[in-house]
Amino acid sequence: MIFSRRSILRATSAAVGGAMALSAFGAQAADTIKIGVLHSLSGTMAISETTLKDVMLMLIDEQNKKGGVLGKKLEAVVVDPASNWPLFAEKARELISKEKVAAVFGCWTSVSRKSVLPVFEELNSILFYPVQYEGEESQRNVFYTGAAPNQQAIPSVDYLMSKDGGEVKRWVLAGTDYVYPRTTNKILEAYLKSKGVKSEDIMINYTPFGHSDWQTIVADIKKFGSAGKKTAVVSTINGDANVPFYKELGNAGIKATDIPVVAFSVGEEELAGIDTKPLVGHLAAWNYFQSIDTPENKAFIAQWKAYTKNPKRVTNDPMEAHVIGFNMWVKAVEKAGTTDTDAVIDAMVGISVPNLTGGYSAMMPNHHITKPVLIGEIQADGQLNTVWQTSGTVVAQEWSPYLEGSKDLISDWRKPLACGNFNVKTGKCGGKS
Amino acid sequence: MAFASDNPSLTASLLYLDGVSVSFDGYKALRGLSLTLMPNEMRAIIGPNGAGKTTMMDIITGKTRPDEGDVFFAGEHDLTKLDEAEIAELGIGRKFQKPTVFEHHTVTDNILLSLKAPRQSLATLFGRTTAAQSQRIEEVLHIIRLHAHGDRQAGALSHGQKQWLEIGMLLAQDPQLLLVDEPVAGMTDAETAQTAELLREIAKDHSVVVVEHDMTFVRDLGVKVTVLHEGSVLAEGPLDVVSADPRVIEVYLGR
Amino acid sequence: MSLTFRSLPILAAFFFIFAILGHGLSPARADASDDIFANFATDKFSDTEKAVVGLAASATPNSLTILEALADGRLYFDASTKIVYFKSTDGALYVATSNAKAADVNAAALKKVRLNNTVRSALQSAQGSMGLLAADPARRRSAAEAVFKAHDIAALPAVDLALTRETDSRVKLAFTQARAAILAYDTTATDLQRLTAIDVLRERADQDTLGHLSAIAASSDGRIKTAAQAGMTAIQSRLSLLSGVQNIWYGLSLGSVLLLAAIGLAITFGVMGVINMAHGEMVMLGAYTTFVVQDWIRVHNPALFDYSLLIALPLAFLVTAIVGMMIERIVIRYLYGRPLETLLATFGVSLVLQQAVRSIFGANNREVGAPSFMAGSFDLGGLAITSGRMWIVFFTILVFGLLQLMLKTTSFGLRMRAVTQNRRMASAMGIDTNRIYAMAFGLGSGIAGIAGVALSQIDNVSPNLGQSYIIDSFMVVVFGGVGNLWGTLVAAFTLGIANKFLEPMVGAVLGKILLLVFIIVFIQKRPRGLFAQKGRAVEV
Amino acid sequence: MMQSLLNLLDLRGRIFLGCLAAVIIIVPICTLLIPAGSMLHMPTYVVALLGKYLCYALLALALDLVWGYCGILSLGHGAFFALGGYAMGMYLMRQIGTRGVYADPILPDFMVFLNYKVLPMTWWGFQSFPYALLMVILVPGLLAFVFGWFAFRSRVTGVYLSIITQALTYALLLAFFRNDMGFGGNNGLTDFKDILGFNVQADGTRVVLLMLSALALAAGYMVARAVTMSKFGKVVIAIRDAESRARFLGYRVETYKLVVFVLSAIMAGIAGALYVPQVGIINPSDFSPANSIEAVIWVAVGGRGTLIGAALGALIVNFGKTYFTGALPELWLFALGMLFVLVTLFLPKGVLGVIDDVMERRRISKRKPMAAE
Repeated sequence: MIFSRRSILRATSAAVGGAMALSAFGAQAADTIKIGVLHSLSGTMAISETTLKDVMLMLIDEQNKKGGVLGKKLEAVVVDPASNWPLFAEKARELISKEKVAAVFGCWTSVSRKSVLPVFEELNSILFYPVQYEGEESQRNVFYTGAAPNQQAIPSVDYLMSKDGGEVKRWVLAGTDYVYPRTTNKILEAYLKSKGVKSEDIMINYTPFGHSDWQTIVADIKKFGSAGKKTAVVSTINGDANVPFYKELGNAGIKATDIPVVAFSVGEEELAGIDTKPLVGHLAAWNYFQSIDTPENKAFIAQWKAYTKNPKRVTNDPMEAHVIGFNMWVKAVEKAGTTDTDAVIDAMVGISVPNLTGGYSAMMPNHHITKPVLIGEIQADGQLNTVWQTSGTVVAQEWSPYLEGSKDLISDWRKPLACGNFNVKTGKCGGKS
Repeated sequence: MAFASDNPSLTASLLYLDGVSVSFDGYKALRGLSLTLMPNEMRAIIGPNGAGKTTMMDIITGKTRPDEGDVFFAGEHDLTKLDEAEIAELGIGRKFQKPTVFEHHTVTDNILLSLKAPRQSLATLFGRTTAAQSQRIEEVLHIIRLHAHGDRQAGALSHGQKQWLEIGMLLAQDPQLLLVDEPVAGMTDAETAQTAELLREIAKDHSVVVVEHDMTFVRDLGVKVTVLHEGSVLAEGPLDVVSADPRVIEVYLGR
Repeated sequence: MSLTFRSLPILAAFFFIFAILGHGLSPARADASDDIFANFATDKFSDTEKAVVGLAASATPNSLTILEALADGRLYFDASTKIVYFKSTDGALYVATSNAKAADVNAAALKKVRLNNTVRSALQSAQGSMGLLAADPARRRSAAEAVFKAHDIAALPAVDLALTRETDSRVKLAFTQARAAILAYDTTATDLQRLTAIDVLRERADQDTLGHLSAIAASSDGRIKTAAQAGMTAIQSRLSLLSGVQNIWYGLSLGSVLLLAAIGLAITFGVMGVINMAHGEMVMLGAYTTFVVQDWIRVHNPALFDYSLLIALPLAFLVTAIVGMMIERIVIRYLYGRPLETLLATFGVSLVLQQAVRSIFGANNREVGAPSFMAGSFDLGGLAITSGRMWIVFFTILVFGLLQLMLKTTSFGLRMRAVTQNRRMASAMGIDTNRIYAMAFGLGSGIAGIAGVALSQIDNVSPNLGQSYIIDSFMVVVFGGVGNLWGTLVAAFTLGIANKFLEPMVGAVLGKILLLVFIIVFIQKRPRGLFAQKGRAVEV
Repeated sequence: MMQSLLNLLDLRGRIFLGCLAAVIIIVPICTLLIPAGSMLHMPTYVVALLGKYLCYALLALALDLVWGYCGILSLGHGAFFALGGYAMGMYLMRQIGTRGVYADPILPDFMVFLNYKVLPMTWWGFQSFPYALLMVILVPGLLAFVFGWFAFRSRVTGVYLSIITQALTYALLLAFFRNDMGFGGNNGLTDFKDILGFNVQADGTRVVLLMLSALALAAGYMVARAVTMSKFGKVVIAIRDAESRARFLGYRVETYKLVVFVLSAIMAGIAGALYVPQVGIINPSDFSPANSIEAVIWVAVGGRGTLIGAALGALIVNFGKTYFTGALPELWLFALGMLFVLVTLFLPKGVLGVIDDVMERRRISKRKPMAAE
């Protein structure tokens, strides 16, 4: 026997001690309702996500001033997944299992959402996802408060093809090489072709994350745009790379009146980091702008500036999505009378709350919300001014009819169907054996 | 270029250098150096700094490739085509100017790693130390007077001890030809004398090339001397003859 | 003759010109303009566009003032009374129709007249065309360019008139080309006229002309079509030749960015042997210094804005040099000779610096504007050159030159080289090696700081700024050969130009992958980089 | 043979293996047998976390083998870890079958989504577990072999080697980001259902995966220990300390380096393969150079060239990360950054080095109690 008894004993006690320490570092308090906030506060995504953490803290604060929910105070549990996708899953698990949160508001990138999805499914909790995304997903435990492609991309192309938008005939689809731009561009390509645009009038270009040298691509766009037909750029370039892109665009003298650029990932937050004077007239499509002139929005902006104690802070679309999502959750919990996950999920569908643009957004059976679509032009002060908007709200098409694989799928989480990807042709719910 | 069989001095020699030149960034370190060493010969090489002594050793051991010239070992192996490990396997051992031992290994392990034994990774991975090897290690440790320090880390040895350990490693390697670069640098007079004795002992059944500045030491060795200057041979012969040569006095020994 | 709606504003602008020429500067009739102004007050883009067209045609003396106000967002209307006002640049409110100071205005009811791109286009061409006879030659030239782009037949008389009066040869050429563009499209012109026009266009040979010719070729036949196509081929071959030169320029520009980012590292890493992972954060600090300077200028002295970068340069150098020296004194000086330990410690430092900046300035991007001399672009013999990038290229070369000069000629440079070559010897010669090391590290960091000032012009100013340059910088230094500043220079430009030639062929991502693989393979061939020092000194 | 293996272990090694054995025995009991609510129950959250730590520990161990013993500072070991992870992830993706959202029996969801018509050749065979396991070993091993073959033969050393390993992982990062590569682009591989028929989310599967990770770590340690204690290991250390001396003694330095490098890469690959089913996602960010540098830091924190120290460092740093990202979400980078600085400045031999020093001092003071003044 090589192991001495003493060494085994010592080893065992060390291991048990370690395990105990791990399981013990979460104590629970039962008199509050905990809400998880899962946004990166460091790493590459901190640029976008930190603001959303602040919004959640403000909303929870505000709700507590109104007396909380179900007579209990809300308590925010903030963690930092550090733009690290496996860490997102780990932190989600920590929030749900250890902190026992009632719901989580969080994620920005598609990959972070994909990373936490199995966790929410396994542990049966609720995630509110506030960012515009590629669609092609509907999960029972997730409520998508951002836009699906048809709530952002397709209307903006429609606008550019209209007389007001300049009757664009030639298209550059430029994006960062990841799922959201790939899918959006696939949908747009199919859509444009269905509108009679020829292949040679569509140029598709992908760049890596954080691409910072745009000289060649901007020159290519300029070249593509000087073929005698009105040209526009549809940009699905991801946050970080936008600043150098727009700086290059401005410096190269491409004006919005020559080749307008419509972006789906550029909002007030991103523009706050750029000198927008050379960019006046370029477009962005969202479901909310800070410049929207409604009493709800004015109140929200005032509240936000007061909360952050910074009169220069801007608001943006994903923030509104969190406002809507949070209010929906409060309403659903009050309707269900409990924070129990299943009851809240059942209560969510059909809930309707005012959005900040003067209408109502409703949670649909596909766990996406109805939204108005707004097209705005960049102003010299970094704001976006609405130049066009849908007359009412648009229902999200989580499964795009323009994609081969998903055109027969629908999602309806109400009983008895209760399926996120029901194939109307085969009559089967995918993903279930 | 001479063919091995045509040249009698080549076939008889253990080490044969002919017209070797090499330059670094335009600086000519060796210019047409020629040198022949017979089996079991000991040779001392002297010369001022920058004469090309270390570069010559680099070329013999495969560390540096010559720009031109022939380098043959035992009349048949073209050393310019082989790398360090192959040359070492042929039987050429080298001691550096600065004592280079494996500082994190014990003295014994340093010798163990140098012993003549298969060098392939598989052999070392699964091979074990035999009794014969252990005995040989003991012998070498005695020769280099480090038998009391076998379990010490080599890094903890004194400078002189490291020099000796390195010579011991050469002994354990048991090469046909030893290249020894300034073996007595930094040694006391007593140590120097002991080292000379040791080298003479080794030279009985090995060929040795010694590079050294210490003239007393060279005199102690009592062997043929080659004087290098600016990358080629300036003079060759017994020390007394060489040290009387005015050119040697001019460039090296001083007036 | 068919007139598209879009050509209206230009046409109107020429009526305006003729009105001025014909009547001298007689007082305008106010009657027609009431309807025009009413169009501004409907809050519909199509009406606003009509108003712009109408205004340009109406020859109201303050048309230009009002169009300018509209372009700057200083034009308002009262939603209930439909009265249109404009604000002068000093903020006073005037009634647009009468040009009189406005009184009793209900400020709350005032709405800004909104613009969209269609209106903006109309506005630009109206404003532009009005400039055909402007006093400023640059203005006339841009007006001619506007006509060239729009090639509207209605503009022909005005262009002809302007051409006869023109004295500036460059503007004259622009008018000639504008005229040619109009005639080349004009199906009513004679074949000879059109062919001559096509020849003029062919001479111009740029991307816009290619667009015109392809449109002409598509819409005509016979000789015209052949001539247009021949012109296209000629221009295309010229352009493809140019694109090679253009790629070299892009490569130089990218290379200078790489060099700027890497040059400080070449000192701290290449010369001192410190694997400084916090180098990128020094670049970031430099960029943030620029932000702080600009922010201060914006609030306190906006007139200085064009000098903001000049002010930021020494400050950024100081700030980062001091931070660098602090890091050296507190951390790195204990780690000399252990390069891998410096990697770990400076990685920790970089995390701390990133988070510090995030805590102080927030996680978002910060706005750093371009001074006017760095904004925009110009054309150099067919090459499109953006001013900002050009200045960065010059600046990089200047920084490199000054650094070389300093290292070669000053006593600090001499001592620094001595210390880095042989510390003990230098110390024995009486050089205070500790001080030299601290200063050298400060120098490397300071150069990273001024690199940050330049990079703030083309990239995000965010806590992550440094991260995006650190890997590339290491590649450049290693590729060039550690310890050799010239190697760094050659490596940066080689990689920059290679990248820009690969990018159009295989795309940006694959291009970068290929370059990385190239570096890996290259290091196999030359294990000590491009400009390795040979000989035994290296081996010791 | 058994005897000789155990002879390799010093006291510290026995404690280390004892701890791992304890994990293997206690975790299943605490998780599966003891009911929830009991003081001794271990929630799956902790199981998942422990499993992840152990995989990192194995990666650290692999890294220590090349860095601590052979002096090769690889700033790209994350690449081998990620490749092993991808190989396992591809197996797991193929297991989803018709349960994917598009219910395609062959193509994974992201391929349907991007209009792939047929399965790319790189994916062939991954439906078979043995094949996937083979790839877990073969792909990182082969890459390490090819890379090492050229790099070591060309005598690329020191920072040059470090930087090109970084270039390697950076190039792979960019390549795997590309959707055209057919590995899921930025989203990577996720939404796994089961492994060998067991649901990856089930508690039982998690516990087994954790036990396997602990076993792999123990086995990795034994192998690394056996290698470093053999004459081969002595040669490797000799190469680290005086490469040219080893060459002049006739050792083929490049072969030795290559063997260690490939072995280490395979260990890293296995760590990655165990990591993926426990974490539930593999994506290109695992190739990012910062991840590899972090792994180097684990080794430094624990103590370079000690094997156990490397594993310990991975556990300490990652536990700290888990704790601080929750407890101090806005300040944890300060804590982590300072930790790295302080460790390099004050614990150059790492945590294990400190323990050694303390023990040494105590032994000396015990031996000579009179020596104290």
